[in-house]
Amino acid sequence: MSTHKKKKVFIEGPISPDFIAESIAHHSVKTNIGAHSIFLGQVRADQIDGQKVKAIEYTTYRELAEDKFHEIREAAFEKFELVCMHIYHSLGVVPCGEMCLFVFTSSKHRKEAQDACNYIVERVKKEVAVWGKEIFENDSHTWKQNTV
Amino acid sequence: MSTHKKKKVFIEGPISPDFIAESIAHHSVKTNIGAHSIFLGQVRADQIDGQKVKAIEYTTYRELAEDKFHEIREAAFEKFELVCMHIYHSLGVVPCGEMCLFVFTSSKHRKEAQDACNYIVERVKKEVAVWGKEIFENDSHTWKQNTV
Amino acid sequence: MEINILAFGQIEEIIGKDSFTLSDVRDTEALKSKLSDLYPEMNRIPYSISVNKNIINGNHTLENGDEVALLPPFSGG
Amino acid sequence: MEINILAFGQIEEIIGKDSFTLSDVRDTEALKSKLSDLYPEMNRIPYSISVNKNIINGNHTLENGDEVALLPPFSGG
Repeated sequence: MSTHKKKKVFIEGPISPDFIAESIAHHSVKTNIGAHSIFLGQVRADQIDGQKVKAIEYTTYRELAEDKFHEIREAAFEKFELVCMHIYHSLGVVPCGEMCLFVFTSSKHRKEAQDACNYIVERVKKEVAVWGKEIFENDSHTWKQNTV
Repeated sequence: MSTHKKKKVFIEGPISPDFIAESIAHHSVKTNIGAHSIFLGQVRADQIDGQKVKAIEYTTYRELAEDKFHEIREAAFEKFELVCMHIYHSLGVVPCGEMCLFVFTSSKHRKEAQDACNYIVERVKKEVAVWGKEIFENDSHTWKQNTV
Repeated sequence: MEINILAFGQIEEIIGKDSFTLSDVRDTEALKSKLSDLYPEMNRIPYSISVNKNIINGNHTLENGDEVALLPPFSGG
Repeated sequence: MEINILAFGQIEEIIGKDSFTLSDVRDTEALKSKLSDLYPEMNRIPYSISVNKNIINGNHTLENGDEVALLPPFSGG
């Protein structure tokens, strides 16, 4: 079943809008694509117990995470009629207002791209061995919790 | 109810990846955003009766379309907890592989942005007075039909 | 009485122009039947009609100066 | 017998290092109870365990040289 190569997912620091633009531009040669669906996770300046988050620092258990990204990728190709799929996640410090997750699915018709994108985001947040440390403006921190 | 200004939706020609990147970059100051959902419609090189589509030319009944875009925008703000929403649609000729529709929703948590994005794309395709003329490589044409 | 008519997309192509005027059409049913006589090809297109930028359902009385648009199925996106 | 242990996120913080070795832990239940004695703070974190990069359910026998990771709840994205 495993027909797709493992791809590079992790990016040091924030994912830039230019990187996203380039990624989109690369798809203009694939003229069987009719619809792209993109999800971007952006670091929020949450207030927690009176402290304001200024950044999140991401760490991972890399081998476990990369295996899981690959598994999610394979499952999405199996489940949805996709032409293309890309997943990028930040490691290290991502300041508020910047991007930490970029999921990009492309298909002939819109529904497949949209459903696949939602499916991947859901699984990435739940199943991938990545941890976010929320760093406050006074340099204290707390551990990010994903709502289930 | 109508609390938001009418916004410019139509763009002459294709929507460029750089325009999309700029649009994303503008949101880094809104640090209450945690999730962006983006839909991009890309012109496909479909084969119809042995002819290959090389571009789509879009025309509109502008006043009717702009009223409808505004109505969809208001309805989406009403229905979903959004921080931001942008809709852009091309007019004129968009070559294969280039973008003709850009829907961009932002919210605190992912589900609202994703649901709103799907909702808007659905309504735009069904309800907005825009017509696509599919131009073939031999310069003949046919009229695009949206699947319902 | 004069009605201003706008034609879009495939209907503009069939009629050969994007706007024209008609007189003596008292309602949208009369307009449709007149267009069907003038342009038989229009019978195969399930178009809608707007009057003064409101899409109408059923029959609608027309008045002097009304802007009536002939709208083939939308195909944006 | 020696088990290589990796600690991540909040658990790394509690233990104060990202890797260490333990001997005389025959299975993951024994490991959990040992960690709970050494680091009582770990009792309030619902962590999972992977053995040689496979997340395990229930108890799992450990062998010399196994790589065991202590995984607090994931919070990527």
